[in-house]
Amino acid sequence: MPRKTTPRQDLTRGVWRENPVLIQMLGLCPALAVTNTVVNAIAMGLATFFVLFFSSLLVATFKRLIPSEVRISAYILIIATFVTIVDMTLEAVVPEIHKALGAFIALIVVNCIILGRQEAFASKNTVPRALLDAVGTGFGFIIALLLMGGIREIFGYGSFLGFPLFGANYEPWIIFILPPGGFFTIGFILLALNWWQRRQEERAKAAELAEVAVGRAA
Amino acid sequence: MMGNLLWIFVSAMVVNNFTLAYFLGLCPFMGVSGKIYTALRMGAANIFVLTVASLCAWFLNTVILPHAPFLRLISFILVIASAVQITEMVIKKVSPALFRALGIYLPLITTNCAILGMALFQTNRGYGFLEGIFFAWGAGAGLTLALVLMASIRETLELANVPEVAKGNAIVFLIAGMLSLAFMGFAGLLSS
Amino acid sequence: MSPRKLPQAPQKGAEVSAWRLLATLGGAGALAGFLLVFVYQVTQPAIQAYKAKVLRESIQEVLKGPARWDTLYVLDDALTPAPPADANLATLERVFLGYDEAGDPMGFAITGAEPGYQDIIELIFGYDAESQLVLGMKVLSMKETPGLGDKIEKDSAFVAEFEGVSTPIAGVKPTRATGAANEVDMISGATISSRTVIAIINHKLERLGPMLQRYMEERT
Amino acid sequence: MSRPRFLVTASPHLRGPATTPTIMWNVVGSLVPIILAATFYFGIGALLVIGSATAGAMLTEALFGRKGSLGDGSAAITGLLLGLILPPGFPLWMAFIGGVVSIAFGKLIFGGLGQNIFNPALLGRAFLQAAFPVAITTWVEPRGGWLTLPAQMTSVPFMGAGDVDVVTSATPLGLWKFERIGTELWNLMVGHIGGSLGETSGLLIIVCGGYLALRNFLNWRIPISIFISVAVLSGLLHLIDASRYPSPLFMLFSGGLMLGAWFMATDMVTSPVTNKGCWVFGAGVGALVVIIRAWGGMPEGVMYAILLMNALVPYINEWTQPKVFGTRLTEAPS
Amino acid sequence: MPYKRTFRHGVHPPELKELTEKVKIRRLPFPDEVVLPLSQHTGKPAKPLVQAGDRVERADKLAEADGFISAPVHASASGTITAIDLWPHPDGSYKPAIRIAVERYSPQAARPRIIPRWEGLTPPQIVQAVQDGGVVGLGGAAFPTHVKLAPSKDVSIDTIVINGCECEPYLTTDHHIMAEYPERVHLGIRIMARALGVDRVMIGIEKNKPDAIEAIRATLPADLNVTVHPLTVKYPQGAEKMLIEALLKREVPSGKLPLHVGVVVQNVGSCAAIAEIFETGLPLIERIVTVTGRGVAEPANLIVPVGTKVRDLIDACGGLTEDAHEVVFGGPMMGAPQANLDVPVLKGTTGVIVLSEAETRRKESFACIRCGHCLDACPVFLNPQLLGQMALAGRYLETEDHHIWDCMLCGCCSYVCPSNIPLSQLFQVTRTAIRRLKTEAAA
Repeated sequence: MPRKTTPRQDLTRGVWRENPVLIQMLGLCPALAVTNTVVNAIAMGLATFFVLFFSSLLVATFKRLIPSEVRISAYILIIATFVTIVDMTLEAVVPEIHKALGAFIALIVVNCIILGRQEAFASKNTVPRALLDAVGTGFGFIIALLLMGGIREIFGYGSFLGFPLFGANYEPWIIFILPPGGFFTIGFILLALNWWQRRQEERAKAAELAEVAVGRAA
Repeated sequence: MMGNLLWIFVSAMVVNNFTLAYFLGLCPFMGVSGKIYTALRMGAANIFVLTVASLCAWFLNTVILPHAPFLRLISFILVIASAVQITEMVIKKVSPALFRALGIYLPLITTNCAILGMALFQTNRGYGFLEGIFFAWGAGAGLTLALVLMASIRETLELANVPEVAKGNAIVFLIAGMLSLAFMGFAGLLSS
Repeated sequence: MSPRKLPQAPQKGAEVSAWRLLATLGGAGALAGFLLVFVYQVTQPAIQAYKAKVLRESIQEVLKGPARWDTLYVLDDALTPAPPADANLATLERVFLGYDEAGDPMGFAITGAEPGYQDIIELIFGYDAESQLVLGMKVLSMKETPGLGDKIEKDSAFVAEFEGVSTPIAGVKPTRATGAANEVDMISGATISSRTVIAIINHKLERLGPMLQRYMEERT
Repeated sequence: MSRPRFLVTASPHLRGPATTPTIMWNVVGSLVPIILAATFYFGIGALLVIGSATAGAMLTEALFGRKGSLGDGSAAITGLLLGLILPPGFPLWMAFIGGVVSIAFGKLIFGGLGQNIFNPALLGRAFLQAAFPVAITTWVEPRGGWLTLPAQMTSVPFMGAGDVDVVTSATPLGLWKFERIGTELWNLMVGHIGGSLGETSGLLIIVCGGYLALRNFLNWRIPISIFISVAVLSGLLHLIDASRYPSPLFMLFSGGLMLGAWFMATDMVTSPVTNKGCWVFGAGVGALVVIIRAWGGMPEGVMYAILLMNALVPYINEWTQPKVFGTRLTEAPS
Repeated sequence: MPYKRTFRHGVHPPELKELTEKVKIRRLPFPDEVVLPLSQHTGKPAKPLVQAGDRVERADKLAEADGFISAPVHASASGTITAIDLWPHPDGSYKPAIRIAVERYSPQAARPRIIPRWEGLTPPQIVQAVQDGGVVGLGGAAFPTHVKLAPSKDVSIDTIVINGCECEPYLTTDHHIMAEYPERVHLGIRIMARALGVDRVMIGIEKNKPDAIEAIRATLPADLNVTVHPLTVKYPQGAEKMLIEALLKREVPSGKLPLHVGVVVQNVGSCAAIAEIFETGLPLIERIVTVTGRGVAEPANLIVPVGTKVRDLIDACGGLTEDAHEVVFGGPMMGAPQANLDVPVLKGTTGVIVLSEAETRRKESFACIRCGHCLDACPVFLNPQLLGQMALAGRYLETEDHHIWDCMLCGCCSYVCPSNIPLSQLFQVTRTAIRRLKTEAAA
């Protein structure tokens, strides 16, 4: 059974608290492979967003028509169609970015985020809620990619969105735009998240203790 | 020719390792790399599916797709998935032991980005039949290598006192980065 | 939309007829096919135009602005402008012969690819079969180390070295250059990448050189 | 009772003489002659590079390591070794970053001393190699006096040197790989060559490493099996095509092989625990060195060879578990 | 000899035997009280036959063996039993013990008894006599000796190995038995050979006891096939399995006993004790103990009645020095530390070592640096490094797959560990934990 959530939660859930990449560890392949510049990250994020949005729309609309025996095949068919559309559109409109992203656009098909949202949410919820969820998850994905792309471009090129930040003499840390840098960056982000989360927990604990102490004193 | 095939194999295996340089097949890499035993099996299943996928992709590329390139993605996905399904059934009949060893991994792998990625790269590079097979084997060997290395490291780390903040996925990613760094040593292998 | 009216998950147990399964997938497939063909039709011209533009620009660059060019196909160790109808054009190796305003041939533009430091380096170069000089070189795609190997594309000094260098090319360290006509200074720290560029050109010419020469001779 | 309390501890009540700090500080001590040699060949700049790498390593250990872990000397070793495998004239801030990365991600992230998988110094070097490929492959020719510092060495942190005109030299391996120019063996042995700070004098390294081996502070099987493996493999290649593959002696004494074999591969934490495993490990390192040097993109491969074998160590340990007494073949009673 | 007589691995701790090496055995005066725990041997404790208030003569049987793997306990001095209650035991616990207030000015003579002529006894009779004499392994393990002399019918014994290695540092007990009473050792051998029906006897002695080797060689009986084998000085040369490997190149299978490779191993002290039964008719009521260490004023080799308190031993050796810090029963490698000077000397107590503060100063413990020294030291070829890490991680049951039960707790790994990880202690803890986990699982 779907959880009882408000539409607001549907929208915001995927953005941070259940961020598909950073928390759920889904869609790692594009998150690491094409985030060496912010532009690539945004392009990939938008492409995925598009596919997720329309797939959710279709799946939620036709959910009653799709028998459960063939639902996965049907989802994949729908997703693959939109991915191909995105692929061709990007190639026609922004060929440079298409070249940079390469086969990874086509690989959106197997991005677990999209299939996962169809299976877990869109196929069980109304169209508007499915769309809210898709928007939230899609934004979460874009945010994660931006975070990765931002860190990697700032260190690796000394620029953001192509604008140099530190002057011409900056010594770029090329490792950040190489594959190891991808792994390191997400590792750093997870380290930071862990650290932050533990600090929150400790604070909550301290607050609770303080409350108890006050209660006793009273 | 042989030199070329060797380069394709070595390049896919170590120089441009699917997992450590292309980030393909990360889900099993993160998920199934806890134990050496499972990692080995997962790797073997990967090699198998990659070979099937390479054959399918080659077949589709030569027979159907020149006429309808826009169907590439859809047909790749569907045909590879069905081919794996069929071979799975055949294996089940022919060798139940092999099925038990690899069976549970096959459905997991079919929709893995490494498989589709391999098929797409093979297409983009215009590999022929043999080249495709060698590419698939190289990719599979590379995936297995990465999986197995990761698994043995993780087994060792179970006895180490990794700091709390690094536990879980963070340390796995950092180690993957270190492996990726070490694999950079293979850069330029066998080139000119 | 009231939250009470929760949609039902697809019912289990009730046997769904095979026809319905097929119809569903067939319907989805038809819809997908329709969408795809439509988008394909819309985008294809732009994609083709871009590809042609890239090719045109690179030929322009390596042949120093030819007025027009012919596409020649390599077939049975010879160049031919018109391969037989049953040949698969997509798989045939091509070279381009550029002409100047006056209609005189300026040289061939030839593409080649070989593994470099990280991955395959693909480039196009201009070549004058008569003088056996390289006219220019342009890297089409590569994944070499940023800041080091990617100088083969981005370092204009290195690219300029290929203008008018005689073949076969020899790569040398700048400190050991002797000034010979076939010398190209390699990028320090990116020896493998530089070497691959040189190797691609040399290997291509080793094989195609005689054909090109023969073609030019036969033409006159 | 004359003494009310006696110490009660578990047996054994005697302990061997070697302690971890003894081992570590002995390694540090044995590195001193090599550091002095580097200073002799490359000037005061060598000391500065090694010093800033060590400072980065020790500072990180002091800040984030367990309390008192600075005293075990392992951070000092990492820093010194990292410094020794950097090129002379390497920007100091980069060397410092390398030290930080070595300790933070080479060691502390795994839980500190004894837990890491990869040799921290080599990991730091590999990081620097990937991050600053140009700076780390610039082998500055020591010129001017003993006290002169190359300009890019003192560049502002996070900034490149700009267009500083440096006279670069080539390493023997680079000369061979890219130009097929050999180097005289004697020069290789005494260290009269270009290269990283600590890779100069092969003979000196053998002496310093040999001292540690004699005191059982390193497992001699590792360097020996590396030498055997490199000599055999490169010897075979040399026999096949002497114009393409250099002689085994050249292979042994060039680049970081000596330093790597004696001081990096033998890092106790990241090498196998079993003696059989050490043989396998060394042979693997040797084979990878030859493969990378002969067919790889880089002239030198010792660092990557060791790192790759480090990754295999958990496996090697598992394969080469000692066979427990009483499970081997037993002679039947007559 | 081309074959180097030793085993593989092991360690070379400082021998430290010079303190008592040259000191002749002397007899300790009877103390005021002796305490005889009922459990002085491996196996079931003995059952007391006496009550508080009873008067006993020296060598009277106080408690009888409870089953086959058990040994009786005899009075080591004449006097009055004051109590049978709990008393500090050298293993650290309190165990039932018979306390005798020793009579002053008593002649301490045993009751007259018939001394059996061993030549006329059948092997089972010899075994019975040995059990009645309360003889246990005097090398430390205190395994009832007669059990070894009566192997089951399905194994065939072809060699008796006499253990004169005394590989533990400091101890010189066996050394002096061999050097001062070689004939007695030979008589013991003769009796055992008869009991077992075996004619090949090999005596293994570490090379650092040349006078013992000389004495034993000089008295070799001509009619027996007894050979003396000087062995490389290495710890734990005196461990049964290691000794068999060194002498016979046979390997005792994992989880099996020397019997299974056709060998019976006896300590030289046990040989002498057996001989004494048939020489004087006295059971095992006194033994030779090395009291030594930097914490003792005048280290000595003493003949002491079993049950003498450590305090009396130390007093007889001039008392403790200023920096005495740790009292250990047995050798420093495997011995048990004592918190209390009232613990009695048992039949299996080979020595009392008082270590000085400098020797025992615990060094700081560091993380394992995987140096592998412990693997090189372990005489049974375990991987103490891995076992230690597993134990520290609390993964006790997994250690069974890595042969934790083959560990002899010889302490070699702890000795060499540069990081001072208490490996053998960890293994002891692990075994206890495994036993507990298994009992819990069974319950």
